[in-house]
Amino acid sequence: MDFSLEYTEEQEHFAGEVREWIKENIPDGLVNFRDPMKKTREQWELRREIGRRLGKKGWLFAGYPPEYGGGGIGSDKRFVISREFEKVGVGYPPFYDSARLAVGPILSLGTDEQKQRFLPPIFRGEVTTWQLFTEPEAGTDEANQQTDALRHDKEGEYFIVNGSKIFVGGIYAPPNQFLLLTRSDREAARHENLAMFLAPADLPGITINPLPLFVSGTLAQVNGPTADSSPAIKHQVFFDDVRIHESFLIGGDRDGWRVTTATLDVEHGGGQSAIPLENTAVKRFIEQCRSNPRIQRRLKENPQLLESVVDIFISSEIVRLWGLRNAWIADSGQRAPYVGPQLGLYTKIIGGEIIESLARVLGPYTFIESTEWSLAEDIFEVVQRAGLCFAPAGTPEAQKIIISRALAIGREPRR
Amino acid sequence: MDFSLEYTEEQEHFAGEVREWIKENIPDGLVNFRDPMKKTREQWELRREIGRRLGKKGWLFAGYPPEYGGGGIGSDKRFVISREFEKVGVGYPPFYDSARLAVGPILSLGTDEQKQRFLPPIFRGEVTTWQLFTEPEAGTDEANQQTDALRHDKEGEYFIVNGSKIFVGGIYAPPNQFLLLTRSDREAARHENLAMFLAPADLPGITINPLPLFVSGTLAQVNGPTADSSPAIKHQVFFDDVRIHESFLIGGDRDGWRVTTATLDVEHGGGQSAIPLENTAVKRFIEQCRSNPRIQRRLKENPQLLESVVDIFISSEIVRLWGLRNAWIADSGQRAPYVGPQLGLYTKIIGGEIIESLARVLGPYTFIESTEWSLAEDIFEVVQRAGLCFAPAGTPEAQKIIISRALAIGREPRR
Amino acid sequence: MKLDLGLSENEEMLKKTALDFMRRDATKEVVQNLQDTDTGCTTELWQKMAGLGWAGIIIPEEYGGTGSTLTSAGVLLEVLGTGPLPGPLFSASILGSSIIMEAGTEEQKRQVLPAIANGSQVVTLAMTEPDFSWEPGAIQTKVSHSNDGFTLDGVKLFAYDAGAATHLIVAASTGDGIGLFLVDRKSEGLSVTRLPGYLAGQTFEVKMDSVRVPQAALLGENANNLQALESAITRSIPVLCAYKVGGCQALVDMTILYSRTRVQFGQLIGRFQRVQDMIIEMVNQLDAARWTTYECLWKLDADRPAAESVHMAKAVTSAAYWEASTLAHRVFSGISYAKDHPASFHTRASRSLYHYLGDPAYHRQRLAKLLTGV
Amino acid sequence: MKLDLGLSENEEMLKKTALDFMRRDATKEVVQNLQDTDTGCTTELWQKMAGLGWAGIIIPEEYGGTGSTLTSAGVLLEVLGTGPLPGPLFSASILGSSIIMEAGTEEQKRQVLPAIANGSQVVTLAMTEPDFSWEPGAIQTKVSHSNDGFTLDGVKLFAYDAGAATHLIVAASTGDGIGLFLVDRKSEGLSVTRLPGYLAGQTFEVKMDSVRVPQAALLGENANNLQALESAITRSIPVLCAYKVGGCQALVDMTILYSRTRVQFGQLIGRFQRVQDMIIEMVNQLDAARWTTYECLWKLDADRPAAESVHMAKAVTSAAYWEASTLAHRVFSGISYAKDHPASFHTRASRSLYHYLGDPAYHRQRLAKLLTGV
Repeated sequence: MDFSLEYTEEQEHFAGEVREWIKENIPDGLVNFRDPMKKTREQWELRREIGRRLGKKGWLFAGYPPEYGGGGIGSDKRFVISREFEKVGVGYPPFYDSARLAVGPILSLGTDEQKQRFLPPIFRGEVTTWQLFTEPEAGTDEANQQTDALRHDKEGEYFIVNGSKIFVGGIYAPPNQFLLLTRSDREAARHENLAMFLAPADLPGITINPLPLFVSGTLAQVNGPTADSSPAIKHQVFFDDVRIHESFLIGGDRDGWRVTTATLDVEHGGGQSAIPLENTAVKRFIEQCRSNPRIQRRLKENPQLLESVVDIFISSEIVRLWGLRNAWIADSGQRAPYVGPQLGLYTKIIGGEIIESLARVLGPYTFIESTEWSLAEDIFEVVQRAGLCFAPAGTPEAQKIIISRALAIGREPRR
Repeated sequence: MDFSLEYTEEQEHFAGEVREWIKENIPDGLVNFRDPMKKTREQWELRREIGRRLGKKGWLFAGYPPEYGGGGIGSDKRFVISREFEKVGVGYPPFYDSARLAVGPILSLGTDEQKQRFLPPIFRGEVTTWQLFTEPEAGTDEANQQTDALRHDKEGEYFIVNGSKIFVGGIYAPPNQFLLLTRSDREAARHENLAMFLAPADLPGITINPLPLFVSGTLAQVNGPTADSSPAIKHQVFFDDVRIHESFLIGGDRDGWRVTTATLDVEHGGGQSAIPLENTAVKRFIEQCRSNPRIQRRLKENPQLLESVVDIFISSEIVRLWGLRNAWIADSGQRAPYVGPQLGLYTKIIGGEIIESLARVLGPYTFIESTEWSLAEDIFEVVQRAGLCFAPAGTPEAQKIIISRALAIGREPRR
Repeated sequence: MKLDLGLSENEEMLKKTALDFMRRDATKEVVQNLQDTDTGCTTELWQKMAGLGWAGIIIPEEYGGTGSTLTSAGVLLEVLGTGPLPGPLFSASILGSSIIMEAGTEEQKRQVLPAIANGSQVVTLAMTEPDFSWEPGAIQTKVSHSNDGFTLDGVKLFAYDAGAATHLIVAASTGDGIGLFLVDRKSEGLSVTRLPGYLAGQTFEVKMDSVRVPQAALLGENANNLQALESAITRSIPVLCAYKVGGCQALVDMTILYSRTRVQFGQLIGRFQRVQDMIIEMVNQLDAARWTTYECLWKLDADRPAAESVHMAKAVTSAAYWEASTLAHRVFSGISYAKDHPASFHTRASRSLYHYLGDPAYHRQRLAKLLTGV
Repeated sequence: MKLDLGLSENEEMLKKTALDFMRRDATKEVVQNLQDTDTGCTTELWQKMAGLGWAGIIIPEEYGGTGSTLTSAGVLLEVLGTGPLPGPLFSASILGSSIIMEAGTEEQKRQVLPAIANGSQVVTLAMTEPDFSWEPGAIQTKVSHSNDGFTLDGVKLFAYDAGAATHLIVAASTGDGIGLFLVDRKSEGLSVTRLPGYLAGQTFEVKMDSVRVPQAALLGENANNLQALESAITRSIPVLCAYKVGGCQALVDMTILYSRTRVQFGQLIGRFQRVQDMIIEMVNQLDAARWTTYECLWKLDADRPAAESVHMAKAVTSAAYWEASTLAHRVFSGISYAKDHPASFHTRASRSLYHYLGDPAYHRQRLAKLLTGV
């Protein structure tokens, strides 16, 4: 066995190249955005620009087929890219929200024409994509879509879309396109009545309204330096007789659930291997336990609090180790479908517990954001924004359903 | 509000009477059997004798109708009896295993003749009764009985019983009678195919075999000084063409589920009010934390262990307070059907956690039973025998089903 | 035995009045609008509450209050907690008035308590400092004696409800011990700033830069009033706990209701065992909070030893309110993260109040000391 | 990067051999019969294991062992843990031989290690005393020097597997520090008694009443071998953890299998969310135990700093094995409380081994110290 993530000689060589590129391409003022709410529009645009440069370099979708603009780069080098970006505090990937989710289905179910049309702009970082799955009546029960996309009576190559989607997008609207799940048949059986589109976001009849949340994200976001995907402002999108041409349909009229499953597999943690980055917030917290005189005094006065420090450390270590395991399983071509959702579930549950442990150790500072009085800013942000919102990327309950199936609890295992 | 359990003047007067009776009737060598495995046959017989004396006095089934030999005594005085017996370390009630479970159904569904025949021997402490509900295929799914009691083709007043029951009885066999749940109709619908008997245990065709367990009881047993009902030896009972006369049938041929529900209501904690006694094991443990030099040294060396001490204290306090609440609810004639199983469930779950906390604080002594080296003997017994066996009196899962119904989670509340 | 866990007739009446008040005057919209304000209350609401006698609920009748028991105060605060209705009622009328009662001279009581009771003065405590300890021994705010009074210098942090206060009780180190000073909020050199933070609610920084107060500002007759302060905090804690009990109850109620209407996968979500288990756990948290709180109130009202009870109640209710709100979010999921969902008000309250008058870590340590001597 | 979490070819082979051994020689009935014995093993089984080279698995080839890595030892012990097969293999061949390797002179190594490797000597540690501390500093057993050797007096408690031992390594206070003495089990004045207790497994009391041992019994060249003892314990801990990982794995396997066959309420119990959640939690415990253990083994084999890892692995696996067995009982319910149900073997093992080489409380305290300095 070897648990080491140290670079090989070849990786070390490539790392130099990446560092060089970063120096030349990443401007100041872009690093260490742990809290996406704090990003100005200007900074956000700057990051889009970096995304385009990364895309051009082939490092944005580094592992994907070069014929469509992907990098075609192996996992060894992809790891180096991630790690080097982490070192300077710039998240990588995902850069563009839900685009990653759309790629798998397009590759496996899209037509050649669609691949040529959709993939290069995504891979080159030119477009932003929002995932439009969730509806008021379709939360964990993702198949229960009420947004209709019905073929036009006369112009059969058009679908007419009516309905609304909720909890979508990031802080800055509008995006360029939607990955849109709809019901294409009101009569057909469950799972056989859905259609998926990758459609422009600016079609007539589309309205995008902001939806402020009081909290955002999960602890998962702490595993990397940025988290564009779970900001505290989401959006609601309304469709009012929106015409979508069938050339934006991924797969067939009734293939929506197959496409969804493929994207959810990515979203729930079963997707392309990604070596986990360090949990910077926990690392900073443990550092502060050792060095911040206020915390030191508190720990000495009440050693019972050490139990919470140990709890936090151990759970983040388990997250790290399972991340390594998952990466190794994916890279070595093994099949263990429970490990992705297991890590996702654990990260969420443990995330909530870590926040409570932090609140014990840090006292009322936990909830105060003040330049004068607060402890390390990134810890504050973790506590504020993380650990409460369990919904994104699948509720714990949805993940448990997947894990139970994958472990074949109460059913014959698939051979 | 008044949370006090102190005696009123009237109670204090009655307590003197009880103490007097105890002095005259309880011989030495009978007190403080926390571990039923340690009771000799002779001691067990002695306790039966006390049971008969109590029965004669009307204190064994103190709250039940005097016309059948019950005490007809109000809850104020019943509490005094319990408390005084607790003070000398003799459990009270139940004295005779499952007899208590049989009483409710007999009172509500039995014929006058049955009441006259069955109740006085029970109330007078003359008979021991075992509950025969559980079968290999009928655990939590209590309705899934496979033991058949079919009416004899020709002698229609007899049932022929075939099948087996498991996890029944106490350490010493045989008992006098069985409260026996059977399937009286192989074709009828679920819940309408059962029959309940209160039948002699010595009928031809009955075989009783011991079934040794490696552990017993739940933390519930810690709430009183004795626990006859959850010893580490249970029994399996086989029925081979056993003839039971219909005069032993409680209710009708198809009333078994109604009868079962009535008994389970008692067993799962919804029955007659009982003011909770003190949790002697936890009390002794906290005392030892303060006074035992070995534990004191351990706590000083590792103050993180104090978290476990506090956990144990708080959970036992919650058990005590809910016990008070339940008694008050029952005594004041209110209806809150979730509180019985809630306390039952919590006691079990918390019981397991208390054992683990004890193991942390007491170190390896937790599992050692040795006159020379062990800590307080009663703590050892708690750890050894309790906290693991969740099944008796309803699994946690069965209790959750009842609680969910009682709280009307996901269903319209009963008006 | 005397066991009786029901409310008295007076308490039932108070509860009914409070429930009516919540229904009419403190609707969801009202509570929502108060979320990010400095006072947590409006003048109109405050006057209504004072008019109902609530601002003086535990103040003896001779000082203009209604002279009710702590249990009554708990019953009232429990109902307000269902909102959760923010505002300084607890901080001023329970904690503030308790400190005056425990620490003040007869003259000070006659001056201040009626003003608290009629709502014209709002007196809150500023005790903890950047070292965030609820041990009064940790106080570093300095006092110097001047000819006609005192001068205060220092910083108080996490001063709850100071934004609504007309006066602050400042704990300061006098040299002889901990003195308590009743300071006009408008005093020169005194600044009160709301601490930013998504969940912080009504907690404030109080800066004192040579704040001069008259001789009469010192509560009581000597410069050490630590014991009085501790006693007032002890008596106030279970009333704050009752507010959290109300929060837990509201969360349980709204969640069970949701379990009966929300459909996913073709059935009511309350039929799923996972959802049931979350709600059962919420109910357990609620009932643990409720009964530790009310036994504690009873002990204090009945003059029984209550130290263990007080620590336990605060530790249990703080954790219970936190857990219950987290679990509610898991049942509601998506919609409850919207800023205007009532569950989110409770989540913010549960986090904000977690540390007020000592967090579970503090009270568990004190409890451990009482239990083991270590 | 070098990340590779698979087994090497040798390790795979060892695992296969061990699985075959378990299937043929350590069946459920064998494990059951060993439950309440003094040795936890039979001569026949022991000789078979020694014949497979397991008794000398980490002993260098020059001393008659197979010179495998700690990871290999972990792979082997994990398989034995699935039984769980009791017996002194860990105590003698991992911990015992590690102490000899760390503390012994070259001559002692030449004498003792080959005997451990071929199974003829079973050498276990007797360290903890009635004060039940795994801090070697707590040792009070006394040594006095006599002309031709030493005399030992004292009591050891919780000496694991002493009942199967031919020799004990006794830690005693020499005045210069902690000395380690290799004592023949048959020495006069030495008594070994199994400690009674329903779940206690193979733990013993060792009483020494003027036990005389020769000069050569002192391991190493000086009278303080504390560091060597600590180093041997540190290196052995993750191998013991692997045994618990095997236990967790067996519990998970048998429980999932049961979820596919047991029917209640007309459906497989594995379809109930409550049962699923218990099994998911068991799998989480297993995987937490597995990966903390194997990373720790890798660190030790690769000579990397491993102190935090060792404490974490022992704390995590002890708790995980405990939890997994408790949860298994909840899924199986009734039948698993029968004395002959395999889940009950694991429950007893998880409780018995909970404190061996330090319980979670001890290791969590040490870990906290490393993390915070407090």
